[in-house]
Amino acid sequence: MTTEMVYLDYAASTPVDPRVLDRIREVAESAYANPSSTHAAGRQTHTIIAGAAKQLGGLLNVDPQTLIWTSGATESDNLAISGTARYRAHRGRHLVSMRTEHKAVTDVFDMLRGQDFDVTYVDPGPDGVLDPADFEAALRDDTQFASIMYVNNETGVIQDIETLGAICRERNVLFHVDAAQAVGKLPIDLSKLPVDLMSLTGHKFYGPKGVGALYIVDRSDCHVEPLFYGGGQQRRIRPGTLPTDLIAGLGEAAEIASGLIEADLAHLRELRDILWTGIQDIDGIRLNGSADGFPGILNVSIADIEGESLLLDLEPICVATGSACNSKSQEPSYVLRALGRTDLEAQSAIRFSMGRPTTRAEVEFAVSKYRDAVARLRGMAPGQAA
Amino acid sequence: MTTEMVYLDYAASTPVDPRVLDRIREVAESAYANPSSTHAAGRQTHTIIAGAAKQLGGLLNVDPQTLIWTSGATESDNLAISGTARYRAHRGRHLVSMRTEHKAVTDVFDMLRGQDFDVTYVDPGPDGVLDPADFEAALRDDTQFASIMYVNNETGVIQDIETLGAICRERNVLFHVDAAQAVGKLPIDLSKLPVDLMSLTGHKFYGPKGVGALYIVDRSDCHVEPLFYGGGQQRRIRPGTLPTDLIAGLGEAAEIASGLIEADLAHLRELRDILWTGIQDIDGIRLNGSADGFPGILNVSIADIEGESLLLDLEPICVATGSACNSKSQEPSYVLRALGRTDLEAQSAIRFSMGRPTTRAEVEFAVSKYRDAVARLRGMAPGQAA
Amino acid sequence: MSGDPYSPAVRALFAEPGHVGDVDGGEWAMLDEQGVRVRLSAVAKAGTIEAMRFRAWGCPHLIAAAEWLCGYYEGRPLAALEEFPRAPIMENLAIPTEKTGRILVLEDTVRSLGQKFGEGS
Amino acid sequence: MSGDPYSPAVRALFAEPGHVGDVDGGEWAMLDEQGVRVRLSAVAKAGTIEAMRFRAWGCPHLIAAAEWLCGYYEGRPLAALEEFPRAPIMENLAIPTEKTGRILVLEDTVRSLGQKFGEGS
Ligand SMILES: Cc1ncc(COP(=O)(O)O)c(C=O)c1O
Ligand SMILES: Cc1ncc(COP(=O)(O)O)c(C=O)c1O
Repeated sequence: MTTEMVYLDYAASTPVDPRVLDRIREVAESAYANPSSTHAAGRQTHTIIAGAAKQLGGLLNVDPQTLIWTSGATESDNLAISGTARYRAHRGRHLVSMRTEHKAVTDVFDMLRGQDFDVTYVDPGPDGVLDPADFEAALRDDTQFASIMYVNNETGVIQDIETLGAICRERNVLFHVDAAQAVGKLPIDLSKLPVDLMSLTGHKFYGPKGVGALYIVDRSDCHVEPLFYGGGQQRRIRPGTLPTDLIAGLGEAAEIASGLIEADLAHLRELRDILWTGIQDIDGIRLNGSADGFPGILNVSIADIEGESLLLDLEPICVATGSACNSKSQEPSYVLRALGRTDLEAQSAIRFSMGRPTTRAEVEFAVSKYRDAVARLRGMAPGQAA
Repeated sequence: MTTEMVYLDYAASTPVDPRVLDRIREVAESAYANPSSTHAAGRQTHTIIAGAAKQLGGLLNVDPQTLIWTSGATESDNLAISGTARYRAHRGRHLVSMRTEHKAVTDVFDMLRGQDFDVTYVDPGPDGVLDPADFEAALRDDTQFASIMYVNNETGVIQDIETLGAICRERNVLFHVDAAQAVGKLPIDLSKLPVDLMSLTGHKFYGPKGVGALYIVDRSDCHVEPLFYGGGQQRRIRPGTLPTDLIAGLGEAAEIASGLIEADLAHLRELRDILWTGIQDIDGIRLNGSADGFPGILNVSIADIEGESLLLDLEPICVATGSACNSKSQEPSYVLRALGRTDLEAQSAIRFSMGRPTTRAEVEFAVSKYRDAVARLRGMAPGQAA
Repeated sequence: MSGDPYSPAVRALFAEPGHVGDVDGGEWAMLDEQGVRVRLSAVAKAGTIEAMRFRAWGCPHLIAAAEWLCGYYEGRPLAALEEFPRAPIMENLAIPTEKTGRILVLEDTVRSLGQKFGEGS
Repeated sequence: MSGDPYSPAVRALFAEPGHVGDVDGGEWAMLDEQGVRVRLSAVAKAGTIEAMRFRAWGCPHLIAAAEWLCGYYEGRPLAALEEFPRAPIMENLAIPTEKTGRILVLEDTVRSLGQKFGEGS
């Protein structure tokens, strides 16, 4: 990227930590054998993968054996949701999720709807937070599975996973959490959290792209049907030659994150304060989400501003409108619509997302660019038609 | 790996070309944005991916738009086979494949059998080559899809893809080819070959692990149902954040291979000759496969030798018994069984597989180790029980 | 396949539009349709457009097109307002086809402005 | 979780077995079962096993166990052949449980050898 670019789109993807890049290269150069092979070279790669599982298990405080490697959170979400729904179809065909989930969750549920599953999407409040009472009210006797995300990718809103999970345990409902935006960023202790399946992806916390994991609790009633077949790798749950170097990189990123979560959070809180303090007095501005969400994300709408022009005027700052995964479509964000925003409000939304490398100067620059852009565009607009 | 190790397991996985590693690192460091983002950083990653598609398209002589990125050949095979079978179920429920396919193919067909598809597995001859007449005889009026591999991963046997594909075109049967062991190693011109879908994976031709592709011919009757859902990436056929760096690495590997295929083949032919000449006079030795297969693979069985002890005695040479993807099971290779080998013959099989970096000295060392091991183990064995 | 949704022309016109504002003592027209809002105003002397200004609320393509249009019409006869230079705009600015609707709003605004001059004369 | 299916003991015994062969003038027993083949032979003097040799066709665990066994029995009384040291073998060589069947073949061969000595004496 050119030097003037200011990257404030860490929720879409993070740069890879240089230590992770070093580890990937080291492993790629020295341990390229297939980890399924029994010869010495294969055993070596096998050991590296076991070590990475230990690192990731350490971050989440779980037995490394409960982790299945995937290509990312999209695959993990699909494996968890359609894999469990199909495996447990005999227990009931009702599933529960939330309107503001990522497409990698809602699109799977929509597909299952076409296969005679019954899906209830609960709505969060206007601040994006799901009320556990609303969640509980959606559960039925034939509910077999629920999926609620940890940190929302557009707004940073944090759901009360502990309470929601406890409700599920009581009702014998399997509980999946899409933690793509939470792992490595918030402290997560899976030995205590009542969560049965959890999705994560490397590229959201300074690890490699193209690798993720699914945690599956070690309990006989929790099992998933595979998404694909072949070879015997990973207990047949997810076959295919394991990418040793990427897995080692993901392990490294997990280990680095383990030691930095509190410091990262403090850093992000400071940056978010600078950002929000710098723009909150602008006429017509509105925070999307709750004030105590994940501090790496600040999403704001603004009255009387057209989003696409705002985005272009903010260059060379790289930010998102709506979800990055969805940003090619011109549709207003369905997540913000679910929070009660109008099309116009949703369309003007900018998601600033900050990360470990973000500096105060970058955020201050973003503040001044945002103020300037709003002023310029408003100055250009005609009055309302009579 | 320790310096004494001699790696002759290139069919299981190859080391990554240093130029590919450089490219991956360069891209990971400079273009980490999400390629779905519309901002400048996202557009830059998007451009890199388009460039890699062009490189891979160049290797196969196809429009880059026909390539879908996946996590590897296992996923590509699944996407091609179950994706097509489900999409075209209305055209007929009969599918054809071969007994000696990789598990990433046969396990998908076996799964489809459980979903009311009818699968015929044709058998090759004792040299592993499928007779096109046998293939044609297996096709029925309700056959909608067939899948035949290019180069067999255990024996190196090459199928006559052109003839088989032409038969499929005539009969309006979609034709998928698992080319995991062929791409980057044999000249392939998809603008001429009558192939509708082709699977490939980076780590078999000096590219990265964890990334592969599926070629889907641009014709209205050829379409696949996705394996998973979410986001709008890759025309919804395969969603998930694209791993820009891995894709760039795969593109680089394709470009490097484009210029080296003939030289690589000549090199491998020389090595295979040294190997086969060096051991073919051993009492009871038998070639598994055909003499004119892919020269990077030589698979031999030997009478009166127990395979596991042979493998250990060959250390520090890293070779495979049966398929690497299957090598944790003690089952005799189903591929060799399909070629008519007895359990004992299959169990003694060693697959030597050589690659671009393999030297004559390594192969000569393998010859002497193999001869010594056979002599020592035979010397240890008791006579037949009376 | 650079992926950049904006042509260099759109970027330049959007970044530094020289024709934002209103003219004094001429005619103006405004439309609010298809999620965009455009106001054009112009003064003419002896049947020639002397100055044209715009105000716009909309995407960069619309703003760039409005800016381009003002420069295009200045110095042309009023009669030119009856012929909207759609093809030159679409081509010179490389407007993607999905944005055609917004350019049509601009066209309607120009026509409306032309009518105002017609009525006034 | 090193993934190495062979303990250091198995590797060492398999690589350099000192007891391969046959003894002259003693007793021998051979079994061909479960896909392995073992032949044990031994000479005894005054009720003590003086030398024991093996021949084997099978996996490294079997070969290593046979080698270990010969060393174990040399110097022990013939009566020891009635008590197969299964636990020490499984532990010292870290034999995986799925290979137990092959070790049992070895056990049967030892028992058969003991009977030969019993018949002979
Ligand atoms: C909450 C959430 N879930 C799932 C995903 C999908 O992750 P990936 O692109 O790694 O498959 C993302 C990011 O894209 C996300 O933010
Ligand atoms: C012929 C063949 N098909 C498919 C595969 C699966 O490839 P991957 O492990 O990259 O998913 C392999 C190798 O493992 C193979 O040799």
